[in-house]
Amino acid sequence: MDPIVLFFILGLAAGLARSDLRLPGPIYEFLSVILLLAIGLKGGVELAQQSLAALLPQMIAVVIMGSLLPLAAYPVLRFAGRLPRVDAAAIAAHYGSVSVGTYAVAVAWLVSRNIRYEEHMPLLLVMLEVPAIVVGIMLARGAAAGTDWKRLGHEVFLGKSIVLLIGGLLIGWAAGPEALEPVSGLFFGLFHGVLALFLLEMGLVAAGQVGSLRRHGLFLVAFGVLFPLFGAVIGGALGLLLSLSPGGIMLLATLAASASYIAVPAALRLALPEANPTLSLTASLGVTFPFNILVGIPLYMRLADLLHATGG
Amino acid sequence: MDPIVLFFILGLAAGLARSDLRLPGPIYEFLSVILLLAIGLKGGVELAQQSLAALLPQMIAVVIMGSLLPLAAYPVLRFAGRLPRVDAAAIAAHYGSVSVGTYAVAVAWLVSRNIRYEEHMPLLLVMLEVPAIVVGIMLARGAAAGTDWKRLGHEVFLGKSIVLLIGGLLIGWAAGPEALEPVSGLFFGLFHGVLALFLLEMGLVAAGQVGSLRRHGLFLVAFGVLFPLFGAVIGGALGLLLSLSPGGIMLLATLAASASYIAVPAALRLALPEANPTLSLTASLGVTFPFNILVGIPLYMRLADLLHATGG
Amino acid sequence: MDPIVLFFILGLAAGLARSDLRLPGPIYEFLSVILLLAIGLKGGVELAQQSLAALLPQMIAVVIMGSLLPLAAYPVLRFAGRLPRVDAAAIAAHYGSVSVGTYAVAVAWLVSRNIRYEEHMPLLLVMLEVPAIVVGIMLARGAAAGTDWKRLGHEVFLGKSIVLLIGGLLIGWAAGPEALEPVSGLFFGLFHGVLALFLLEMGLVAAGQVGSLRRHGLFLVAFGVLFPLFGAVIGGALGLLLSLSPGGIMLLATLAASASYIAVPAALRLALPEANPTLSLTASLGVTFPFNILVGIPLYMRLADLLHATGG
Amino acid sequence: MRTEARTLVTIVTEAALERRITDDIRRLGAHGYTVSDARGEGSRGVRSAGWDATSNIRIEVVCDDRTAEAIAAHLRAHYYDHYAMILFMSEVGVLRPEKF
Amino acid sequence: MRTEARTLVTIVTEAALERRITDDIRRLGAHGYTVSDARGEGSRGVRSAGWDATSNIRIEVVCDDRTAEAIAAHLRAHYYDHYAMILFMSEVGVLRPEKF
Amino acid sequence: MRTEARTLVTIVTEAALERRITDDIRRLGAHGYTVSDARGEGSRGVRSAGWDATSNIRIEVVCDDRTAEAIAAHLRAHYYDHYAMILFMSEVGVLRPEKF
Ligand SMILES: Nc1ncnc2c1ncn2[C@@H]1O[C@H](COP(=O)(O)O)[C@@H](O)[C@H]1O
Ligand SMILES: Nc1ncnc2c1ncn2[C@@H]1O[C@H](COP(=O)(O)O)[C@@H](O)[C@H]1O
Ligand SMILES: Nc1ncnc2c1ncn2[C@@H]1O[C@H](COP(=O)(O)O)[C@@H](O)[C@H]1O
Ligand code: NA
Ligand code: NA
Ligand code: NA
Repeated sequence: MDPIVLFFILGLAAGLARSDLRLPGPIYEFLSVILLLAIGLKGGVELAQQSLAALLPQMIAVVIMGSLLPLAAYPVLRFAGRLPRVDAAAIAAHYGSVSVGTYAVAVAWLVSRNIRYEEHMPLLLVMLEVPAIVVGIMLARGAAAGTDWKRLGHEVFLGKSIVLLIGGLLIGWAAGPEALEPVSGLFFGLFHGVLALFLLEMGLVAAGQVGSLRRHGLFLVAFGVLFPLFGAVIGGALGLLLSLSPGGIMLLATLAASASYIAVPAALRLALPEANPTLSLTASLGVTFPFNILVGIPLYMRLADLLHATGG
Repeated sequence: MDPIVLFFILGLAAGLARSDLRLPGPIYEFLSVILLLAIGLKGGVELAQQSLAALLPQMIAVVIMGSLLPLAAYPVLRFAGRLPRVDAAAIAAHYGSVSVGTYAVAVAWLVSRNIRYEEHMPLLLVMLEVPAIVVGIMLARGAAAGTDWKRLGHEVFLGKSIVLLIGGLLIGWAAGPEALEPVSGLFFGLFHGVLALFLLEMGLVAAGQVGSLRRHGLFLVAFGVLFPLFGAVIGGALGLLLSLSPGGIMLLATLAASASYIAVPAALRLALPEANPTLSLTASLGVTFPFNILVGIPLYMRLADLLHATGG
Repeated sequence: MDPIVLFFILGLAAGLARSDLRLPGPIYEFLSVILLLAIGLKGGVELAQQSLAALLPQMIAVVIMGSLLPLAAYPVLRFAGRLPRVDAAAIAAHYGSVSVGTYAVAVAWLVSRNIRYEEHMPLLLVMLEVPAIVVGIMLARGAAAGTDWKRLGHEVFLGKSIVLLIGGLLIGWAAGPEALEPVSGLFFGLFHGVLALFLLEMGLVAAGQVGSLRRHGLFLVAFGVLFPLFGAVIGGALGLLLSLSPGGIMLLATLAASASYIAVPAALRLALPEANPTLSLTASLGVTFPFNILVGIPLYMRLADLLHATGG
Repeated sequence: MRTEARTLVTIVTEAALERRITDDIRRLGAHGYTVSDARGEGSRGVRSAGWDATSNIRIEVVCDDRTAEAIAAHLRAHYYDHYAMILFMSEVGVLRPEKF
Repeated sequence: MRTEARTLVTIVTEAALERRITDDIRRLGAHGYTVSDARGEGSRGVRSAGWDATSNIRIEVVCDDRTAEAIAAHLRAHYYDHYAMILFMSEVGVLRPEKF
Repeated sequence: MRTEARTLVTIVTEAALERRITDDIRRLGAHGYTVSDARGEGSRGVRSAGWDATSNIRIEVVCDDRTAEAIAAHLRAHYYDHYAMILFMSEVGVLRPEKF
């Protein structure tokens, strides 16, 4: 197991034992700003060396995947889970979108094993953030109903995480690898350490979800484990279809398997206020995030190798 | 354009678009503590290798420049700008003093182009911080009037930025380059990354000035662009007179062209409460700072090369 | 003098001069989280290469030392110092336990001089944190009295500093040196810089103790200087007995000489509320901490060399 | 010294609503507001401010009676059902009644 | 709009007590509380919040009269003598009396 | 429980004034004060606390009537004209009147 994952476990254990350890809110913000920018920069640098046109098919493909995943999740939540319509739609949106933290752990996992992957992945990550939000809202409201899409668009695209990811992409793309050299000490040299502290905090936060996990019962746990596995297969298959390397397939599988806990909750809190945020956060942060980083990532690598062997 | 400047533009764009991106106050403090100490340390290390006596003429020269610049700015502000006496004096003080952020960007610009400069520059930077404050207050009050200079002196010299700059200088000077090696990871290795985040925040802050820019009209914009050009010529000429290298001439031009937005506002808020702080911050942070880092710095390098060629 | 100690002096001077310099609370937390984890990780990595059984004698020996030191301090405080029972007991607990900040400065001192030491020291540091707390409470209350040991145990062992130290030890031990490589940028590369900022803040805090120092008089100063010297001799002798290297002897002397100002105050505030926290913090943070890092550490090295020469 | 009576409205709610609610407050006629960060517990569980989703803010508005009622009515209509939120009012004295 | 009267209890005390006191408050029957960070000065000296040992918190509880009295009595009995602490109460109006 | 009436003075102003005003408050006879960080908006525009120059603080003082008046008068005389500042007062009940 990667040491950064051990930091998550430390946080989880400390939180469950009701330790008074906690990272102050401003530090959480600081760490997440660095992570989001770093991921964006890394992807942007790669974009500078590729033609965007060549990537367009991939971008369109993941947008379609991000739109369809919530449609697959919704009926399960609504009918197997007997959740109210708006809650089913909200959770579906979380699972159609992606978790940047999970992505970062997966990249760290690959890097520490010297497994190559397509470095423009952050671009696909960004493309996956938003579509599921739109689909989720339409599932909850019907396409017709009165969502103020303009205001929502503003709040989503100008939300912190998207601005930093896209900003990082653009800066990386405009500057290129050499010009970024001077800032690489902070954004790349410290990346794993910052991620470790971020995971420590996420462990503490996830521990706080356990109470509601108990209240909201087994269904959420089952969904939070099984849907990612389904997502991973879809994502992996798409990766194969797009002729990605095994590392790239694994990352796309991980993205599909991951559930948002930053951008989507923030957007839906404003766009679907009647959805219970505890349900979606319990599932995405209390179940799926730990599952993915503790168990899922190595699994998705095996899946990717398998797919690649089959497909190649 | 340097990538760190792109971070400023990202902040500016996010702020203008009313994104909810913001760095928490404690993080802003953290970044500025690191920058100020780092600049001080770097200068101090250099001082350890020079005799202070040899630098005395330069120090005296810049103190004189820092005292005269507000005297040049004041009549423009008072008569061309028709500003009330106390506001004209306050703005003049800002422009006579210096901006550490601008200095840092200029140094980064030189470093990334491998242009040499006099490493004791931070000493001159410190010498330039204070005289303009004194002159500005005397312009507002008259030499006779009842300023509590003792209290003011305490508040200025013990203000955060001066303490950290001078503290860094002294530590660097006492320790020397080798002893600083162990702390260089934080203060030098991360310098550009920290500066990038600082500029991101400054972009957000500058975006907040746009409203008052509109209110306070064209004069401030014109002054905020033209006076720095005048300052740069003065600073550059002084650099030539002091036989600085082209890089050093450029830095002195940049210092003269820059306007304080940390030390001077803090001091004047207490010493000249009747001055409207919005006016000076709009000019220095909303106009001059962006102008200098986006347009000014390369210009001042050309000026420096020109002067050096003429003078040499 | 080490440059990191100069940062302490800068903080102290700024604080005494009533500068408005201060590090925000969240930054203090951030720095201390990094330091505690880094120290733990470093020790843990070493543990991975040793058998815990071989270290057991050392661990038991330091626990005994940590339990006896407060018993030595208590009568001095109670009878020479004429302090109320509960205050004498509380201060004794502080001096039986250890200061992580002092330890970090001592390690930096050794590293910058290329002096080898036993890298598993953090394990002994952890073992020394707690016993003195228990002894102190029993000195204040009598063994019989109604301390809620279960609740106290929870609050002590799940206090921030112990969780991070032990968590770091476990992660380092589980991961081993190579797996920690990716996070070493943050935890090891920045260690000295982070320590420097931490000391800056500690200097500011220590400056705030001067008022109470004046009020509580000479006895605390004398105790805060002399008891560490006594402790250093005990710790050094124990180090010799345990056949440590000179560097190790010096560190154990420093640990014994140091007085806690994080874990013990936090625990006693809840367990011995009637003890005056100002007294113990004035002594440990206002006197002993500065004494140790300014004067003590080089002294303890000489002591260690002397002991080693005698013993070897 | 003569002080005049105004109403202090205090709102504790989710940090995500900061911009929306301060926009509302201004639109409803208040001349200002003050915001600080908070954490807490209520009917919607513990909000411990460890990260965005569980942070609270505490908003204070000094205003006249009518504005206070408008703010309270507006928040009740638009936010009470779906957001972690409390609101309470009290009477305070101010020196410059024209300011509030 | 009809508001009903409740009591606002405000406590300023040492940050180290946060968990203990919020546990107490809930146990004594309050339905919620709000906490924010603070610094200050009082009979136990300056508490400047530079680090753990000198940080304050500010706790607010809106509750009925009886609960307020219970909280005040409990804190007086258990904490006044040994901790930096102040407590004051005032009357506030709320819209949903059943919530507090 | 018997509480006695005191005055709670609340001040919201620029962070740069923290030391000056807390010095003033003590000099005018208050036995303590509590400060927390804030942001806000008022007649002098938005103060969003992104950095030093736009940060607010919120100061609370519990004191007797006379001290409250002295503080209000002092602040009005020395700061109202030139600084972003509001001040309001309310009556609170305390258990230990001798403390305030
Ligand atoms: N009785 C109360 N007293 C003080 N603050 C409260 C109370 N109830 C709720 N709060 C605060 O208001 C927020 C939202 O409350 P609720 O909607 O009840 O979850 C909580 O997170 C607390 O910060
Ligand atoms: N008169 C007062 N007004 C406002 N806050 C106070 C007052 N006295 C004390 N405090 C706050 O309560 C804390 C503890 O007070 P004390 O127990 O008097 O030291 C102080 O650190 C202040 O934050
Ligand atoms: N009506 C109000 N209600 C609450 N806070 C206010 C109000 N007006 C101003 N403030 C606060 O007081 C600060 C200074 O106000 P002003 O002097 O009006 O700019 C603002 O930044 C707000 O934080
Ligand atoms: Na997904
Ligand atoms: Na200038
Ligand atoms: Na000790």
